Amino acid sequence: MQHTSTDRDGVTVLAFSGRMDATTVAAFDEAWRARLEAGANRLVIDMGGIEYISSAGLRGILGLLKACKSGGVGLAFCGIGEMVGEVFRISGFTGMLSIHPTADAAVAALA
Amino acid sequence: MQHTSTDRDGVTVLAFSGRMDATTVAAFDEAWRARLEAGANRLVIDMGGIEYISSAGLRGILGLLKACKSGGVGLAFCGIGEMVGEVFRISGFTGMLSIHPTADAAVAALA
Amino acid sequence: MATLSVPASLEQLGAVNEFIAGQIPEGLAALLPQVELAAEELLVNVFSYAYPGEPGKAEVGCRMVRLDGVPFFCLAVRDWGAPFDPFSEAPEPDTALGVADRPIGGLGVHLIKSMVRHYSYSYHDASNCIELYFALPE
Amino acid sequence: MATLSVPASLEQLGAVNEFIAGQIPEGLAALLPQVELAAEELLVNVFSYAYPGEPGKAEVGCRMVRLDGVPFFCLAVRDWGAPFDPFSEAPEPDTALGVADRPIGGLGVHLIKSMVRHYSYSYHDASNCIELYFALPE
Ligand SMILES: Nc1ncnc2c1ncn2[C@@H]1O[C@H](COP(=O)(O)OP(=O)(O)O)[C@@H](O)[C@H]1O
Ligand SMILES: Nc1ncnc2c1ncn2[C@@H]1O[C@H](COP(=O)(O)OP(=O)(O)O)[C@@H](O)[C@H]1O
Repeated sequence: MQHTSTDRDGVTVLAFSGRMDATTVAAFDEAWRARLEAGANRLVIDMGGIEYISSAGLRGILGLLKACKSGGVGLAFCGIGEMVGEVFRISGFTGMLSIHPTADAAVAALA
Repeated sequence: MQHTSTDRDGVTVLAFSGRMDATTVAAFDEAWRARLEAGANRLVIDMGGIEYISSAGLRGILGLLKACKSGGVGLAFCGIGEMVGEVFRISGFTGMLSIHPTADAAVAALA
Repeated sequence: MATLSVPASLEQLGAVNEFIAGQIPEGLAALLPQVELAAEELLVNVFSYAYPGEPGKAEVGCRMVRLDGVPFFCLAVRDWGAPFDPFSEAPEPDTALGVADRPIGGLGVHLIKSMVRHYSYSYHDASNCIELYFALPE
Repeated sequence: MATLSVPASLEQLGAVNEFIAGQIPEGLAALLPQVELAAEELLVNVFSYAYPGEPGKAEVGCRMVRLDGVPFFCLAVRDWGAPFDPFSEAPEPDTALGVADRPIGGLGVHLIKSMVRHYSYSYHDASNCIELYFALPE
């Protein structure tokens, strides 16, 4: 799993690509923790490059959700592909997330 | 498979016991063929001692049915146990046979 | 899974029945006639058709399986003949025909389908693998 | 059935995925993400819980099966740990809970059940045997 981090109007956009599974989710966790520790208080997670997610990946996402909730960090998602969307739906994650079609829309939602 | 043959008021009662399967059906076939060749023209098949029948056994019964039909031989059955009855039912044999609760009733039906 | 391997020969049916009787768990003895019937139907076909003009073997296995959360007694039968799926290739018999019109034979697969809750076929490792799932008696 | 045997270790997931990708028949490639997901969920559990404090192994198999006359892609996973049926023993998660009340974990078995048409579990030959039946894409 790779990621890039961009600042857009004070919103941190973290874009991930690759597979989000039991062997890679640690990299996901590290990436968002580093951003929060660096003081980010509005975060967009762009999953456009993620072609696969397992329950290990969901565990990472849930950790992020809990951290943002308790830290008062704004959080939005975009780029949810077919496979990721189905796993989110089956797990009841869709309703817990602020999901947007594009990074622009996600950034705007946090503005 | 064992069998006994008894004459009752001119009706031949063939009583079978044991398993009627691919390894024993030949003995069943031999038994009824011998009776028909000996001139029997009314036949009761008592299955009271048959605890098991497979499609090989059904094949034997169908051969007997066809032979009796073409030879004008009266044929009745009795002593149909649970397992045999279910196999007859599933295979649609119940409707092709004259079935009676006891040997007496079967003999009477052919009188 | 407890398995029994037998040469492809009709006289093995007795050994197969003994094996099955020894495998059926206590309390499920009511299943025995159905399981023996299904085994006989499959094995007689294997012995008759799977190895034309040559010796062969068959394998029988028994185990308990939970399928979709429901417990079943499972009978597995395996042979190394040419690929043949009896459930899709054997024609459905017409059980409404009368004596005169009834063909001799063709009832074996129908009996099996009627007695099991689920059946499966797969061809792998150069063998035909059939599994039959018997619902447990109440 | 084509099978792959791997040591019980997380770094084997890549090899398992490669194996599965090689086994999925042409035309069924759309199943790949679901099959990989199911394999990962089962194997991560085996690697994490089946062999506490000792080395172990797992086996993965793929084959086509007709169950009740319907064709499925079947994934089989086997381990030699203590008897454990994830389908009946893992608690059903509450997928309606919000962020604060959500426990971490417990979704793996739920994901599998949602993606397969049938699942089976049996314990035999000192091993846990799980089979997952994926409906073919239209
Ligand atoms: N294991 C097998 N291998 C090859 N052909 C088989 C096998 N089993 C059955 N068949 C074919 O399917 C037909 C139907 O089988 P079945 O329903 O048992 O009826 P039958 O009483 O004719 O054996 C057989 O006549 C045979 O041609
Ligand atoms: N193969 C296994 N052997 C023993 N215990 C297991 C196995 N798989 C799962 N478990 C138990 O079942 C629980 C639920 O598993 P699962 O639904 O995958 O959630 P988790 O995300 O907690 O692993 C695990 O926490 C573990 O206690």
